[in-house]
Amino acid sequence: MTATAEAPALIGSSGDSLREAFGKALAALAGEFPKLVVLDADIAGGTGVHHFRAAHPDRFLQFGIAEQNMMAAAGGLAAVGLLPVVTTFAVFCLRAVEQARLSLAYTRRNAKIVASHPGLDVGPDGGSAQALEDIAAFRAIPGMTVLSPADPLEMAQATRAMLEFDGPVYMRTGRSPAKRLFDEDHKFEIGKGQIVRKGKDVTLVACGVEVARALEAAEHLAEEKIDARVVNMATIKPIDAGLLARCARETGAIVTAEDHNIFGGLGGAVAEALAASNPVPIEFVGVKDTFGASGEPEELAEHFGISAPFIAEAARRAIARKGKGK
Amino acid sequence: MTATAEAPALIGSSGDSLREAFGKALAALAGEFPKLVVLDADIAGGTGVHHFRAAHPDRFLQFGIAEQNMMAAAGGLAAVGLLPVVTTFAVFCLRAVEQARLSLAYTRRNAKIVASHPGLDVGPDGGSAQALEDIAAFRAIPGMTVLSPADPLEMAQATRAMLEFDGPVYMRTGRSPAKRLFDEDHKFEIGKGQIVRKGKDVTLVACGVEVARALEAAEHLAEEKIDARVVNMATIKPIDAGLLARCARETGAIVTAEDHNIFGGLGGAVAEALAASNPVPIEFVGVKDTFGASGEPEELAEHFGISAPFIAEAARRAIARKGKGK
Amino acid sequence: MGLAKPITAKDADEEDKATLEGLVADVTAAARFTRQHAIAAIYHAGSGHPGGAMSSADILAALFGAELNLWPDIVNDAHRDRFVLSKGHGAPALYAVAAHYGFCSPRAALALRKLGSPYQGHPHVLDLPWVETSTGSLGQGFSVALGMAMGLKLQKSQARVYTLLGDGELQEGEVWEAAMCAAHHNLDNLCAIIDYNKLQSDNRNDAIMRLEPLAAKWRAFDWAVAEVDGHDISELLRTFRRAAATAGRPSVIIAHTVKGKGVPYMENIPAWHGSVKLTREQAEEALAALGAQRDEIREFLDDRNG
Amino acid sequence: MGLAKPITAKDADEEDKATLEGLVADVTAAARFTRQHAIAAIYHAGSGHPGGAMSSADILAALFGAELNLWPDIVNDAHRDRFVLSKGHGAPALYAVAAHYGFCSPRAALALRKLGSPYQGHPHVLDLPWVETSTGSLGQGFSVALGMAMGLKLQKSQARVYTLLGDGELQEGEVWEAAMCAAHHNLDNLCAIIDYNKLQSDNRNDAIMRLEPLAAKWRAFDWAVAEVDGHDISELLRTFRRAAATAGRPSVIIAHTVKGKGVPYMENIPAWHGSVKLTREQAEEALAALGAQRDEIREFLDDRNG
Ligand SMILES: Cc1ncc(C[n+]2csc(CCOP(=O)(O)OP(=O)(O)O)c2C)c(N)n1
Ligand SMILES: Cc1ncc(C[n+]2csc(CCOP(=O)(O)OP(=O)(O)O)c2C)c(N)n1
Ligand SMILES: [Mg+2]
Ligand SMILES: [Mg+2]
Repeated sequence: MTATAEAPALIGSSGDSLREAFGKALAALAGEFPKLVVLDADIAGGTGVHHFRAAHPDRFLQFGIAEQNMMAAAGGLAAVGLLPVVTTFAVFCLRAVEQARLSLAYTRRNAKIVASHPGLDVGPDGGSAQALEDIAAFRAIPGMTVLSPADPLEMAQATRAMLEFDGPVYMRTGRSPAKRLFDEDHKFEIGKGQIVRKGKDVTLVACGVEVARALEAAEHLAEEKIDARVVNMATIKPIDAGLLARCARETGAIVTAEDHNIFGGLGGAVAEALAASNPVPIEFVGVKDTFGASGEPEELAEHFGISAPFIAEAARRAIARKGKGK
Repeated sequence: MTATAEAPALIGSSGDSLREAFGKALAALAGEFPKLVVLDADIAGGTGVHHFRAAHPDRFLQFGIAEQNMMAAAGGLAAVGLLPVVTTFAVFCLRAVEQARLSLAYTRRNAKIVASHPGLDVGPDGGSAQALEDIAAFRAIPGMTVLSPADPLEMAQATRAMLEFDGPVYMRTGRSPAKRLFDEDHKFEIGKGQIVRKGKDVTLVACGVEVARALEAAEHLAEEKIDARVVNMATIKPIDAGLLARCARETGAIVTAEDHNIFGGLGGAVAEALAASNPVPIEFVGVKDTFGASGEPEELAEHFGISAPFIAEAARRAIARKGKGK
Repeated sequence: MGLAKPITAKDADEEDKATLEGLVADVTAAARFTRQHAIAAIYHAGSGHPGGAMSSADILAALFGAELNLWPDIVNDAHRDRFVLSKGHGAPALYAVAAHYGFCSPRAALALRKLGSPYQGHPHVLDLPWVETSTGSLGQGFSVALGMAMGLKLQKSQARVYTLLGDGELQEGEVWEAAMCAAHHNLDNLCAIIDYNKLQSDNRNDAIMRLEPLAAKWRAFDWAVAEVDGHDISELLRTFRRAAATAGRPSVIIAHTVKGKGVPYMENIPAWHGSVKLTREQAEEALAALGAQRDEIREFLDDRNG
Repeated sequence: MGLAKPITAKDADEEDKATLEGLVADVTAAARFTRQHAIAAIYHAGSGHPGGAMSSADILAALFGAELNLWPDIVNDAHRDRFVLSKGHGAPALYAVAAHYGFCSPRAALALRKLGSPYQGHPHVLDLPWVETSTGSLGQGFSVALGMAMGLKLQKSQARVYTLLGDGELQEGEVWEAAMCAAHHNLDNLCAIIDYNKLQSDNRNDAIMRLEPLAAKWRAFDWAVAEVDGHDISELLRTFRRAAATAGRPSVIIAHTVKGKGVPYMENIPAWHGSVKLTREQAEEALAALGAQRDEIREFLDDRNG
């Protein structure tokens, strides 16, 4: 037998990636949401919506490699009563920011944007493909809800919640295999952060793939008798300001962790929320205003300083600054 | 004589608007920067670059109403050694975020983006035209410098500084007549904030058209014996973290003011910088995650809560929170 | 759905010639009102885009007066025809034609571009029930219209979607994305009209970014193409009907127009694109040229905002 | 500038037939190496886009081997010809052809997609001196190439700009913005080549978003159009020369190709677009089909990364 007979192996689309979890959840929810239609720009296999297409070809809308038109057309689909879910890579969502702004947000359409391949998690495709700006760009759009769930189970829940929610939503999935963090009694709710590990010395606030790394960092810190709380901030906008205020009061120091530029993303949202309530020292873990590069996600996390040891180190710095006004 | 003979009056392009100051400065600098070329997408009269075109038609490049191509083409012009300045309205820069990201920033091109018509300052064109997201979106792009000068004189200086600077820059101008704030010995420098009014009770950090309003607010506050410092933060990225830390230490409370969404813009940059050094209470003045509307800029500033009285009120709130951890 | 309009061009082929003539007269009057009202609104606003409002008035009047299955009491009907003003800066003409056909009060619609008024500088769907989507950023309205057409087909609606684009707008790549997509999906319920006034914001299309051969572009993107005189109402009406009868492909109507049409001092002058401030004298001269009587002019222009 | 290349297709018309035949043989060998090297690099990387690398190998070899005034010692010369791989996911083929022509070490260029290696998944200008701009987001490279052509003209350079686009890439509106702009500005120093392999990421163009009539589209956008067999080297070389001689208009060469060309099990199969992981067996079979000898195959595939 020759190699010919073998199908090529798709990379990274293991059953455990956030995008796969999203794609499968979407397909499963089609019956419950009869108005749901899914928009693709020629990367269904990449975003996970090939599962939806297989199940509901008639509700799968192909726009070709044309993200601007796809984004604005979603506004038209919503206008006539459908429930459109726009899917592409996070970096190509940046190509249609103004379309999302005007034709989805300004018009307050019930339309969803789901972006796979965010951040360094993209891996070998390299820096050009690794969106480190999308949370900032979409968070700044008035009325846009921004989500970044952390594990496959939560992703499935968030997919449902997003469809139940009335209004424009931007949700990040992820390319690489994602750790299972939560069990069946986990309950995702838009607008709510969750304490996924108790602790009193510092709070690690993370989203997406960084939640697993924050939990890992907390383990390291525990060995040093540092008791780190971990918050899964799966909704970045509206941010759970109440929970943040409580964590600031109770732990006195915060670390944010995200697979995104340190400017304008989760860290920015947390800093804004706390400055307006309980200013405490915050340390930001994220990509430090540089672009990414090719490599494996874990290597890149290490190289660009967003892996668990960096979160732990940031926690030590934040704790050291406590009560010093510095 | 009939009305026929009269030329139509262009609205808002008084000699005192930031866009006019920019356009005139650019034309004046053409001799000194022989590689300078100016890119337009059919709104030269709106952005102020008609002045440059009149003086240097051969270095004025028309791209038609096609902002994506214009933005990326600037990368090509820079690649062959020219110094391109891309001009359009701020809201249409949002249409080319990904082009600015890849073809200008990732490639580290010496190219400039100058955006007129930002924020509520746009006035009667209405909400669709009023960009409240641009600072956030461009600030998140790695390596992108972000400027928002405050008065015509500073705009002229910033135009020169931007051309002298090596690397991608995003600069906001403004549509409406702008107050003269500074005299000839004012000196703009990229990366430096400036204390434009002394004070010790609170620091009002503003950019663009909000600097005039912050100064006005400081006057109001002075009547109540509140001594407000005003910082003109004309460089939003890289933010002058040193000055912010000093102001936080010296005045203990901060108010940010910007003609932009409260999320991700100047307020976000200041909150991030201070959380990482001297956490103090910050109050944010900006558009509260809604879109704008048609109206005159001053009316809109009042309506959406970014006029001087709102800055003054925010200052009172910030002061009240001082030292209370709240 | 019970969508039945007293007399529309849709029936005109079967109706006698007199009916068609009556319809043309009716639409002509609507177009005249549209131009007058738009000028008055821009005068009161102190800014706005008159040139492209004048060039599109006949097209808008023909659409609202005879082609669209859309009238004030069915603006929420799922099966109404949709109209999207993709060249959103033409808002004053849209508001005016809507006022003429009873979608809103002509008097209210003079409060253009004022804070608190729903008549924003560019149409906003959340402000006015008969505005189908918000526009102002060129290119997007066309994509939104495409999405509507696609969605209506999916839902097996007979409703049609019409959208008006500027010629300068065709320089936006998004337009060609949408053009390719509409043809690929055989959206024969979508009809685009180009207000081909040969001018854009700053100058002639030819000087800014040439569009010709324009019909060839649309043909190569696989659309059914018609070229008409955009100021000839009966030709417009006939062409809309032909477009509606075209199966399997979207239709584009390239309507040759004159920017500033009807206001002699504006005609073909790029500077009247916008955002211009009209003096009282200019507004009066424009209204007079547009056939308004003395008292009508006063009625239009006398201060109504305080 | 002293840009003189030993033998190029540019001279071929004046040279005797034997020289041209020699050139074709040379380029054919380069294309073979390009395919082999790209396969090996994708094998080592564990991911990458083989289909579009195979389809474009002959075009790239013809450009680098005979058409471009660009060779390793002049990569910083202001008047060199520029090449932009707008379909940036074709990077492995670009790296391979560059390695063949001495721009970099063939061995180093096998370190595709590895952290610390300049051979990123998509070409990056800051990593490699002979990469003219960073690509990967479809449509942008074409605009950047246009900017280069415009800037070179402004500076009175004779240099030409070449860019290779995918067919699926033509669905991006930015491509049509750039097409309109290049024609408007009469950029006859710009030559676009379409790797018309009829497939894109997910399926055939026809199934995703049909492009036909493709030549008519480019003609309507006022480009000089040629259609060629993208695997016929001498036809490619002749067509490049004709394009270079076209005055007043940019040229587009629609090169009909086969996605996966040369690797039988990949040919015309969408799933081999990317990002695929090649097994050792698949890589060996591909290399053998591409004419590599046993020892060459081992040389290419044996582990070199630790
Ligand atoms: C995306 C975008 N870019 C720029 C503008 C600014 N603008 C408003 S109108 C206009 C000219 C439009 O010309 P055309 O489409 O021919 O309209 P018309 O002549 O019918 O008024 C421009 C450039 C815009 N509204 N949208
Ligand atoms: C703007 C943008 N959208 C989507 C993608 C994802 N993508 C990478 S390759 C590809 C298919 C490209 O097809 P084609 O241009 O025909 O390339 P080829 O067949 O030559 O490989 C897609 C959709 C991208 N790189 N850029
Ligand atoms: Mg026009
Ligand atoms: Mg292809």
